Amino acid sequence: MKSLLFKRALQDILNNRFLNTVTVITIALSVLIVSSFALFFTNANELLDTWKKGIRALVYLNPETTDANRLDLKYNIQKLNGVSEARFISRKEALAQMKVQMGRQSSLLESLKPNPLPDAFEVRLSPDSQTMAAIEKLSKAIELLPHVDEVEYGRQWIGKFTNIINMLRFVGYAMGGLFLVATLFIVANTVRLLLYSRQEEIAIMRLVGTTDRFIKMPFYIQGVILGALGGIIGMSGLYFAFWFVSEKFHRGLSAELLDIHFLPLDVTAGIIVGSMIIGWIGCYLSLKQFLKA
Amino acid sequence: MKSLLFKRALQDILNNRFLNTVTVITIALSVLIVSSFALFFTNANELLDTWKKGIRALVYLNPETTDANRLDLKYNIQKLNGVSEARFISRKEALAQMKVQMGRQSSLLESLKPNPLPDAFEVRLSPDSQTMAAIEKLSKAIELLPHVDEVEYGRQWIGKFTNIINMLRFVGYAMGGLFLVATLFIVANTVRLLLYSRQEEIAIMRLVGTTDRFIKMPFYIQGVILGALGGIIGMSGLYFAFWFVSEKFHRGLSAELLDIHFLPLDVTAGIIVGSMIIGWIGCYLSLKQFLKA
Amino acid sequence: MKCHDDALIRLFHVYKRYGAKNALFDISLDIFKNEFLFLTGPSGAGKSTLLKLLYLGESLSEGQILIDRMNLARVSRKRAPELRRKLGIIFQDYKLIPTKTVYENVSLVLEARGMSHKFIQKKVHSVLRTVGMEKRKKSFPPGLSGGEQQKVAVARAVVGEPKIILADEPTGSLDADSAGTIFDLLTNIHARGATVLVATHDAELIRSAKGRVIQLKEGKVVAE
Amino acid sequence: MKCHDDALIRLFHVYKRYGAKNALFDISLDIFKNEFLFLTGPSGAGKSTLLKLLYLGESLSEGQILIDRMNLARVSRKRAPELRRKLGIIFQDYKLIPTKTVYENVSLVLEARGMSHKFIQKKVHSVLRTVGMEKRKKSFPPGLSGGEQQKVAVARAVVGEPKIILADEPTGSLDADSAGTIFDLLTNIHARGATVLVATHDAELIRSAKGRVIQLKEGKVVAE
Ligand SMILES: Nc1ncnc2c1ncn2[C@@H]1O[C@H](COP(=O)(O)OP(=O)(O)OP(=O)(O)O)[C@@H](O)[C@H]1O
Ligand SMILES: Nc1ncnc2c1ncn2[C@@H]1O[C@H](COP(=O)(O)OP(=O)(O)OP(=O)(O)O)[C@@H](O)[C@H]1O
Ligand SMILES: [Mg+2]
Ligand SMILES: [Mg+2]
Repeated sequence: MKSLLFKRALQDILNNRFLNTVTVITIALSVLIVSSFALFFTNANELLDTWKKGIRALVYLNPETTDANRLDLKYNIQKLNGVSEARFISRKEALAQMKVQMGRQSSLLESLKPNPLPDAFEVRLSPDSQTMAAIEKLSKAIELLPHVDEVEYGRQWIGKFTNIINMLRFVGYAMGGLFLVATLFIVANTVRLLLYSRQEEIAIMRLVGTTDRFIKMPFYIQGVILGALGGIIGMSGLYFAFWFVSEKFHRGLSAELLDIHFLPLDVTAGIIVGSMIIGWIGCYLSLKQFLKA
Repeated sequence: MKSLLFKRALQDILNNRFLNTVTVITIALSVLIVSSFALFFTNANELLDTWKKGIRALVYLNPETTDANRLDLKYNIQKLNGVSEARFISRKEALAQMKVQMGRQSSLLESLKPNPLPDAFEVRLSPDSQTMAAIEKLSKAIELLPHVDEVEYGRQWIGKFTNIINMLRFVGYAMGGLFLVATLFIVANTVRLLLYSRQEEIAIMRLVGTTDRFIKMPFYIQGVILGALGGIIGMSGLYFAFWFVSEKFHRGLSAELLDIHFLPLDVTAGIIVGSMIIGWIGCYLSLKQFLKA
Repeated sequence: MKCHDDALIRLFHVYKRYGAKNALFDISLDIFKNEFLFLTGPSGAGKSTLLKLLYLGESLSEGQILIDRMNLARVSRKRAPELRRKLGIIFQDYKLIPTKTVYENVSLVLEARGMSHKFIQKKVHSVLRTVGMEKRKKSFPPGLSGGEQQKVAVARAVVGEPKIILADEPTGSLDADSAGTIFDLLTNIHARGATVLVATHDAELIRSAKGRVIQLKEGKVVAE
Repeated sequence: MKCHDDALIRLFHVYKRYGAKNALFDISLDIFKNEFLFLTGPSGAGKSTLLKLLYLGESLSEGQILIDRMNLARVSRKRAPELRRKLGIIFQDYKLIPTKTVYENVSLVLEARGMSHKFIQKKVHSVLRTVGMEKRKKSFPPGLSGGEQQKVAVARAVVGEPKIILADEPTGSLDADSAGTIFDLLTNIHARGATVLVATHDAELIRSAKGRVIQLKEGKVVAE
């Protein structure tokens, strides 16, 4: 019985080859749109994360701080909400870093014999606190701790940068959501249009006494098959495009700076399953409409 | 005759309300996908351009350079291919800039009485030469000029950065192209499916002796009307979404840093006209298929 | 004597309106088990409409219809398949599925009842042979002549051995010989216990057969 | 005496094959101007197929057909509309457009010929009145009875006052009265100079009318 249903569904697809091809192409293209955007967005998000990790506060210590005080302070800072890490940077390390940063002009630091820099903690924020407001609040809290001289965090720059990143991310989610909803509609609509051409057939089947279940099953199977085909073709297309782009840029990109990945296997599988579900939903909506009367 | 055709087309749309609504929604969503990506991409491109403007080379001058030499040198640099601007930065200005950049740590520059920095030119590149290869070649050329001590341009960083930007741009064009082609197909396919439900009607009309032209015209008009409706609805949706996003982020963004715009009016109009053309093409393809026999 | 309780199909004051038009007007009728009933009348009299009401192809506007103790005015639409399986319907416009072969069109009825593959095959072939369409079992309906389509429609109606046959103009597209074959088939089924209701305006057909004749005109019963 | 040059429609050794099946086999036939010709034969004899060849609904497999000096075996498909405007066709399955009203179905033929709006209105109403369907002009075909649909199909075929009428079973769904009306209409058009070709298996219709009768069987002419 099961295999008969499956056979009926496949036969049906073959009998309506043209329309089914058109439908599979539409589904594949929709999957391609959504998944290519998802691919872009996950990779871009990683990039943004890397950049955002650069947001930090420097906590300059009082020159009189003892080693014991320093450990206390580190403990106290790390206890604060929103802090992910507090790394000690000795004044020696700070000067060395600065020299590296200054490049050619570093020669002018050579002459400084008594190192004028203070010891410091570099405080990094936990991912969910990388906002202007959080860093401000945190700085205030740290400033109140003993042995802290000053807290520096590039107020303006961070504000703008996090705002841009947040906006990019918001726009990304918004566009992703939009694309998803749009293609869901498109696929469901396409399946509806497809079934529209079968309306007469459905009406006749009902008139000769078949149950709705008997009518629906092959269509559902077809919807799921079409969804699966569309999903697989779409994801294959994406993989091919991804492969092409990453080949093209392979030479120029150092692995650490921007390491692009394809969508993980579970997401890929999820998209294909999703596409099958949409095929099913498209059938469901059409059939509901036709079988209402 | 013209108005009769138009009336026939409108009547037809009303007679097939459900399918036409489905089609218009599909077109609108497709337009929304393409245009929202275009909107994102043009704005992101502007942002990338702003960042890319930061690519520059510093040309350090020989301490013995006279004012006259300096003018000569400036002239020579600006003559070079790919240079958009060469700005003189005196050693005094350089030190001041450095202090600003160093923030809190600038105090350690206070003590430097004889300013150890050299005079320099900041050389910016014209937009089409912002590649690693161009800046390398240019630096070599500038190094050969008289009175030049050294040219610095953050070799590594620029290489990676331009590569990323180029990749982002390439991916953007690729995705835009993909979305465009995909939605063209989707819209054309949807119109084909729509007309599929009219196949019988077309066959009958042909049998009673109507010319193909007489059959086609109302469909073309319908295709264009559906395309126009879809385009207008899609662009309105985009405008609404844009308005929502930019309202939401208005406070946080300083105008200079990231000035987001809607698509220009001519592009908007172009997209709507494009959508009408696709409606027409969808009809063309379907009708060609039906009228072949 | 037949009493009311023997009636397989009962219509009480049935009305069917399309907008302002009365397609059926106050029809009361009892059809008994194993009856052979003709429904006749000019074009537009309401013959097809009456049949449509019986198979729930349309819902009635007023009145009651009982078929085999099922009250069609009250029954939920969900039970339509249950009702329709008791019926074999020959539609005036055949209603064959154009994308399925002759064989598939006929076998569909049995498949939907969950019959075994083997039984279906045997039964469908035998019915197609009876109507003279066995050779065309792999054809699609658009590739058949009008009469051939009608034969297939008859085959589909009788293949499930229904208790009730509703035949709307079952020989309209057939020459005298073929019509005779089809009519013999209906008579045969009647002899095996089925109730047969034939809507037709073929006076000759009615004359040659014995059976009750109901004459409709403009939605009313004008003669019995 | 009629000579060959008078023939409006000429068939020379026409074959039509569907796969291995010969739907028409070596048909030669001259149909003269203003003739009233019956095509008869059992179901599947090839009557509809012959008409289909004449209106380019199918292309012939072998042989030649000349209609009004147009050679159908050679003519490009693009000229089909030109040919079909000379014809008024009543299809066996009516072929009405289900999404257009009765009025629109009929007026379509005239609109396609670029007639004036006013003329169309007058003409369509008068034809619908003749076939008795004027009151139903705003109905859609699925809301009509079988006979009513056939009347509309007849109206559409004659509204353009064609030189040649091809009628495939034009009274198959009609009661005797309506059939008489339709047949009178065809006779009338014939009297006004048209050539009429009627495919039917209604022996009575043929008997009551005078005209040449061609009898087909299994694709061959068996009697004339
Ligand atoms: N869906 C509908 N909408 C409006 N009117 C309808 C509808 N169906 C049928 N009618 C009208 O109801 C009347 C009866 O139709 P019905 O089909 O029952 O006639 P009939 O007796 O079967 O005629 P025929 O012999 O021509 O088939 C006709 O006038 C028809 O136009
Ligand atoms: N498209 C087709 N493909 C295959 N066979 C066909 C096709 N059209 C017609 N035939 C076959 O050709 C033969 C003649 O068909 P035709 O429709 O001409 O018969 P007819 O004389 O009109 O019969 P009826 O009186 O039943 O309408 C039939 O056996 C039919 O099955
Ligand atoms: Mg009827
Ligand atoms: Mg025929």
